[in-house]
Amino acid sequence: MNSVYLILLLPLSGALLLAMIRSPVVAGWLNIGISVATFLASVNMALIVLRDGPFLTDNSMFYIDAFNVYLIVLTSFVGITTAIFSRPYMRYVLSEGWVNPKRMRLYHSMYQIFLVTMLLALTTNNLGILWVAIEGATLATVLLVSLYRTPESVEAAWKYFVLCGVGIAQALFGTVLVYFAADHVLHMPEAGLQWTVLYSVASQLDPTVMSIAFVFLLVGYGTKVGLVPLHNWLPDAHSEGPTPMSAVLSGLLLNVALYAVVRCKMLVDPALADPGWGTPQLAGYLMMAFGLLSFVVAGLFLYRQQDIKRMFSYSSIEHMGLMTFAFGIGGPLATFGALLHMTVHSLTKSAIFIAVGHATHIAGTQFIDKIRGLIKTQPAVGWGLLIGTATIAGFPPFGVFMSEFLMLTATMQSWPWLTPVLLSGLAIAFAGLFRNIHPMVYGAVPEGQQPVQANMLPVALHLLIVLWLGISIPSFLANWFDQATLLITGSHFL
Amino acid sequence: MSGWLLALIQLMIFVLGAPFLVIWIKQVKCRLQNRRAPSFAQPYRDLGKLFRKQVVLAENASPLFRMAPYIVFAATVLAALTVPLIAIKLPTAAIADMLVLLGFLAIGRFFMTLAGMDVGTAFGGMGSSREVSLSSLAEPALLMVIFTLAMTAQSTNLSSVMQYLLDVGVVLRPSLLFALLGLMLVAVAETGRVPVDNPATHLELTMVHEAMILEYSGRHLALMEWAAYIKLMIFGVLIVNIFFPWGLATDATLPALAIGFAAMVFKLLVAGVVLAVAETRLAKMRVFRVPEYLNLAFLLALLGALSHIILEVGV
Amino acid sequence: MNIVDFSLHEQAILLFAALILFTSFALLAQQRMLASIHVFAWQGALVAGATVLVAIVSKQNHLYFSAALTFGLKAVFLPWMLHRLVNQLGIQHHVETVVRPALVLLGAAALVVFSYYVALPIEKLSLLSTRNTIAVSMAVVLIGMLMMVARRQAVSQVLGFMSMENGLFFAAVVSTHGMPMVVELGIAFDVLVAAVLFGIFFLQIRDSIESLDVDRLNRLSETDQAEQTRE
Amino acid sequence: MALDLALYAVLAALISSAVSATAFRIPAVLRFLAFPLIGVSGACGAVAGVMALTDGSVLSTSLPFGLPWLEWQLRLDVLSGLFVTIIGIVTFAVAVYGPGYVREYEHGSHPLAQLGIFTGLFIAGMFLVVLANDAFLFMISWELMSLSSYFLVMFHHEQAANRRAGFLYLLMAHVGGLAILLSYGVLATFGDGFSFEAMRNAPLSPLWASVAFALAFIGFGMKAGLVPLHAWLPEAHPVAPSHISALMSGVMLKVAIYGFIRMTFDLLGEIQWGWGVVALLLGSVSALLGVLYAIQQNDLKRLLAYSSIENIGIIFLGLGMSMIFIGTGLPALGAIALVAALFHTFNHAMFKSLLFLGAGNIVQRAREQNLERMGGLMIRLPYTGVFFLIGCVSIAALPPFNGFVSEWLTFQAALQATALENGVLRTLIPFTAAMLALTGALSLACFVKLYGVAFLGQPRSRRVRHARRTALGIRVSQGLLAVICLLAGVFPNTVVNLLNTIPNMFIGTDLAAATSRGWLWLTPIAPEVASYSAPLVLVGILAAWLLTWWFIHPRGARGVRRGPAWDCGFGPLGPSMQYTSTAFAMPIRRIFQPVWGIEEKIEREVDSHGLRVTSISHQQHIYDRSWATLYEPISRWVLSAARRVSRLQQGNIRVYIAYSFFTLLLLLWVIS
Repeated sequence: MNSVYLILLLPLSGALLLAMIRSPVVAGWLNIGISVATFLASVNMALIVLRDGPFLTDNSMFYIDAFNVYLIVLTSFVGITTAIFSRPYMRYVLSEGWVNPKRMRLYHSMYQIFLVTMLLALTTNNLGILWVAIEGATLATVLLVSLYRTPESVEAAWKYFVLCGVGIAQALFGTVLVYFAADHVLHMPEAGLQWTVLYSVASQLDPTVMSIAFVFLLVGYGTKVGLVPLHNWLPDAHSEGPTPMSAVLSGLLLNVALYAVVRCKMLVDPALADPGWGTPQLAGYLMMAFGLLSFVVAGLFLYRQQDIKRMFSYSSIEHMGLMTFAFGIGGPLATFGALLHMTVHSLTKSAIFIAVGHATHIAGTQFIDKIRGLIKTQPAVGWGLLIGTATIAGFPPFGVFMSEFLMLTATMQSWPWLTPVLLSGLAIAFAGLFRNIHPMVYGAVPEGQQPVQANMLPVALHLLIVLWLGISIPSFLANWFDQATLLITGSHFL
Repeated sequence: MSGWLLALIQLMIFVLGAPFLVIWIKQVKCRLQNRRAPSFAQPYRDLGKLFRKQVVLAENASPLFRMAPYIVFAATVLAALTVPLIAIKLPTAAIADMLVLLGFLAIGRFFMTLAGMDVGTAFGGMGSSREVSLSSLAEPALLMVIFTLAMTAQSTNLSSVMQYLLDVGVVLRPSLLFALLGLMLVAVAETGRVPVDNPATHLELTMVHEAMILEYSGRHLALMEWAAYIKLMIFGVLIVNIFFPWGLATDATLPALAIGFAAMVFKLLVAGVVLAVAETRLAKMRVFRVPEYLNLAFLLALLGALSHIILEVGV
Repeated sequence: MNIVDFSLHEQAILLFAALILFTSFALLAQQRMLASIHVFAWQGALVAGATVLVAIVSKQNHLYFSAALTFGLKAVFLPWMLHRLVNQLGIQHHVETVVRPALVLLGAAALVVFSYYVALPIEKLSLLSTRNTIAVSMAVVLIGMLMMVARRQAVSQVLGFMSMENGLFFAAVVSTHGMPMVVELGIAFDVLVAAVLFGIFFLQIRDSIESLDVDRLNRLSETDQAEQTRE
Repeated sequence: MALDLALYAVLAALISSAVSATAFRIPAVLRFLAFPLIGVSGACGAVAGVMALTDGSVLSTSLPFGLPWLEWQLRLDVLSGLFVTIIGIVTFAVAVYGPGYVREYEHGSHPLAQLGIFTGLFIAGMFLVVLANDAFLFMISWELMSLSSYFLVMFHHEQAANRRAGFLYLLMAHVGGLAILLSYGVLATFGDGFSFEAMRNAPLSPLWASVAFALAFIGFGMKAGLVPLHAWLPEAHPVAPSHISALMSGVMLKVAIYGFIRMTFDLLGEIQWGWGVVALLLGSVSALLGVLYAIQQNDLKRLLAYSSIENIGIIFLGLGMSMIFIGTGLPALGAIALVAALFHTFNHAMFKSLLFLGAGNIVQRAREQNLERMGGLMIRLPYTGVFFLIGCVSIAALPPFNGFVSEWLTFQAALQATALENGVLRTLIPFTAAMLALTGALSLACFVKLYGVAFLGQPRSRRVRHARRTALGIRVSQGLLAVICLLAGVFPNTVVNLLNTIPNMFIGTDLAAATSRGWLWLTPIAPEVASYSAPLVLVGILAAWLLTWWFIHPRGARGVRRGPAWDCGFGPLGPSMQYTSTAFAMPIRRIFQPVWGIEEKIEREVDSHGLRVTSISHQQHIYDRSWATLYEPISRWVLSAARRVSRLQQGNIRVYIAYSFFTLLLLLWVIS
């Protein structure tokens, strides 16, 4: 049981420690070390879950089931790789004088705090704590977005802060309403927000309140997921913050927010199933609408981007939209695909952002028109970026293709007339990505562009895993996905 | 066995008779134009002389240039081999049906045009270019004619087509009328006669066939010319024997063959007269008027095919 | 049914609700910086008061604690901090001109009606009063957002944001007698940190654009003219 | 056994791509390890395919990869067998050709490893596509094929034009892939399951079947290069290294054909003749336009690429006819058309690869890809000259080579149109046959031009004049393909016998009659209806040739005398006096005027008195009309949509809050 606490305490103490340490070099290494420790802890816990199934801590504070366990492992894993990347990268940033050692300390400790909040949000059994954790993630990252103190970064941070604050406040109101609904079913105030309890009584909750609550929750957490039209903070924050931050934001934060939305949906669906209520699918419909809108609009946004990180943040929105859509469809196939997509997307996207970080380092700018001939300058980076983009664009044999394949088929089965929209969306997004990536990686090298000291291990690692998932899903993972599918949709898939 | 022998005899007639057909046409033309005609032996004399003369090759002529005449001649002879001349039952016709016949002619054209480009003179290139351009229109027309026949006779085998037409006797088929007209137009184009081309001229703006063989001399030239004669005769025979199959020997008995031979000679002479008259009446047209002419031919042939489908076998 | 049929404390709660709603209207209308900070302080105090009332009625002791927390945070700390910042930034006498104030107020009124209409179907599982308080708190939340839309001043945006939080607290307290303790603590902590961060950002924004007018934070734009300016 | 061999072929290709990774350090690895492995793969494939074709049994297995509930299903039946054979043969030829070809890159700046890795993946992908027995594996290997070939196209990515070509290629490949995916989606929905077995038994309503067909037609047609979805093909094929162009043009397009046949004849079940009409029309249009565009090209490889479009058109024409016949209940005739199409598929793979390999050799030896600067290569590259000639003869459909047989069969099938009930169809098919005839004649013109300009006459540039030395492997590979062209042409019965198993599997009938009269005679319908004896034709030609030579050729004296060209007595000849490629195609350009978009610019410079023309410059650019009509509008639309969307992100935070605000209100209003 204490494995959970280990997962949370390790990075927390690490954060405090890092806040003390003055030397950026040591901090960089320590950052990696702590992340590794966290990862080991999470793997240990995953093994426990694998051995004797989901469990609830004695004080019923934390609950680990198939749905969040693999997300926890994923989170801590991406934590490591990004830390590995951020060590040389932040040293470069420091040498460029964009930050001073003091802010480096802030960066490192906030990095760990962020991981804590992510893990807390995933592990907790309490909707309130979930809210607190996600708000905490905002607070932890908002200072990092403005780390460089450029006007743009300050502006981006402010927008990030205010928009997410507003959104998250709505989520809190939703939570209050859920609590209110629960209060009338089970008269035990302390347990009123415990997910396990709520899930057990979900079918008795009042549909009206729950539907209102879900609207607030969806708009609230949806802001964090980056659903159009609540997405505006996302590209700004991604493009202006330090690149490792963008990597974890895209790779982890969005996932966790989506996780929250899905958990809420799991509560709302049984409640709305009540015969007195007209549209039992309400939650699904809302999510589908949001998802589809985000998917298409974000795809179109890709075309006119001038900042490479901005572009990839839009691609994140697009994929988040796709997953939201799939979760909205419900149904085992779609859910399975969406769960898989959460994994592969966060792996691929963080890998891409790492490669992008190196690319911007090589070119000394984030402007797409200024980045040229990467493959000739530094083949590793160029190929990393190219393969990563191909992966995220959904080319087999990478895992993204598999998940998109599943989701498309699911759509084909339940909403055939929506598939053309999805497909054209995919095509548009694909063209948008490549017309920008192409000139960056290929072509002749502009003068004065030098290779840099880059560590492509994380990228290779991520892409290899994604490739592996694309060629065959290991059975235990498939089982977890299946369990999660069972939890979410109430029916097995395999 | 007798069949193969017969085939060889027919081939001989083809090869030896072709120059005669040419000179016959020339004679008639001269009569019509009140000119003194060369003697009937003239083409044979020309060929013989050419065969005796030494060959002069351009320095940069490639091996292909020397092979071409033989290939062209061989292909044309094979084509002739598959055309029933005096008797229908022709084993060689089974080897190669009408489509293959076209194929043979195409081989000849292919290598002749290549040879035309080989030395690298402007004339040769021009001739080849025009030849392929025009034939690319003529060939489909010819093919449509063949289609019409094949669909009528339910066979692409030349001798069975003739057999069929002979058996059914006189039937007024619009399709065959169109086909005949089309075939005549195409034949004129393919054999390079007025108004499409003029074998008697060496004016660079007008010549097509002559331009291609401009660089040839001696036996090579002889073979090319001879092949051209044979080609002319093939088309003549096709026209007369398909559309007027009467007199063709259906069995290999001597009298039948004799009749067949006589009929063939007669028909060819008539055809020659018709051609001569036409050539005298018409003037050579500009090269870029020719496509319109060929489109007409194609149109007729297509009409033939369609009218067959619509009017004759309509369900 | 009618207000006279309500028990006393329900009437009191409704009174509080009305007052809180009034304060957020006042916040929306108030254009002078210091004054609006004071209004906000009052709102916080009212929420705390409501909490105490509920605590008395429902005899849940942890509510006293959370009432204290709310009071300390919303009625004392935040106003004080904003006060200090405003002085520091030298905008205490800043008067913000809202575009079409009448229209905005009308909109706010409409929001009240709207949130009443939304909360209407909830009656079957709670007392009328609770339902109405939910409607009121939803209105407060929405008005807070409206304020953030209407105001160009960073400080007033923060006020709007915090008044949303007040609405949330009020809802939590009156409809469900307060959230579990852990959650309350967590939320309070977040609010605290948020407040501090807001302070930091005021300074950063001021450093970067020499003002707190959020309309001038528009470098990150993707419209055509923005691109022209960039090139 | 056969299936195992095929899998070994895949394995060998993968290994070769793996070992090529080391070429970063030692470039020679490619020559001495990677290409031999590819050769092994090709040989295995060819053997496996022939085995599958001969014993006609259906082998299937599954590999422990893929979806958790569906392993990779593989299956080798006669159809796959044919295509495995094609891929195998060409791959083998390429493997023989490769070492000599890449040697020069070893000193160049291009990373050979990239070439090797993706060549291996490309080949493995193609093999897997034809072996796949479930939609998932099919899509994976399909896209693997596209992606790796894209990286190969981008091998010379310095020129912007090549980058553009690569992008276009990848984009269209992806779009096509999505269409295919969707059509499989339809099948999987009704047959619930991605395995082809499930799809075969899918109870499809005719409407949905047509939907699936349309999607598949778009997807596979895009890959195969059907007009108007062909835009990527003439851009991408010439750009790749030549042995890759050979693989792409010779094999990859065939893989698309395979997908189409598998989808239409196998998975979709009941064939509707309406589909046949679509395929027939688009096929004939592609054939005609393809050759018309080909004949106007001056870039050697571009010309070949367009001619690929033409041949694909012919193949689809045959398939369409077969679908019409089958759909109207005449399976026997359908079988003829199908066999004709398959035969042509095989032939095109052979001679197009042969031509591309030859073109590669020319480009490498003469450093010249523009026909206008070539000439006289026949003497300089004799081997390539001969083999290329054979390629031209075959593709121009002259007897007794293979190209002729397939076109002959197609015509024979078309001639049976009178058997159709439906009058419209009966008139339609002769029409398309006429177009096919036109195409044939034009392709003859096209290849006369190609060969005449490139190989005959005098060299038009210095580099071409000094072209020499062809590596052994390059000669051998071309020779191999040339021999296959000849054999397939001279012994069509063997090929037809092998192909017969395919219609047998799909529609239960075949051309038993075709070869009933022994190896000498090919009689598709009946001896008296139509017969063709390729061996005798060959013998006849040789005999006639030799006899003539024997009669004509003078004994002893009077050989030939070499002298300057006569040229009607004009002055000495210069290379610039020859007919150029543009000039050669001019009459056709005038005849078929409006087909091309032509920009022509003629500049005359006259001397000071304005009397004498001192110089004339003539520029002409032929562009593909499909751009202006189809592609540019689409891209314009997308871009304008993107511009409109970007207003969303206009920078003011209050507006953003307003979005969130109104979204909330809207949703609240919606739910209550």
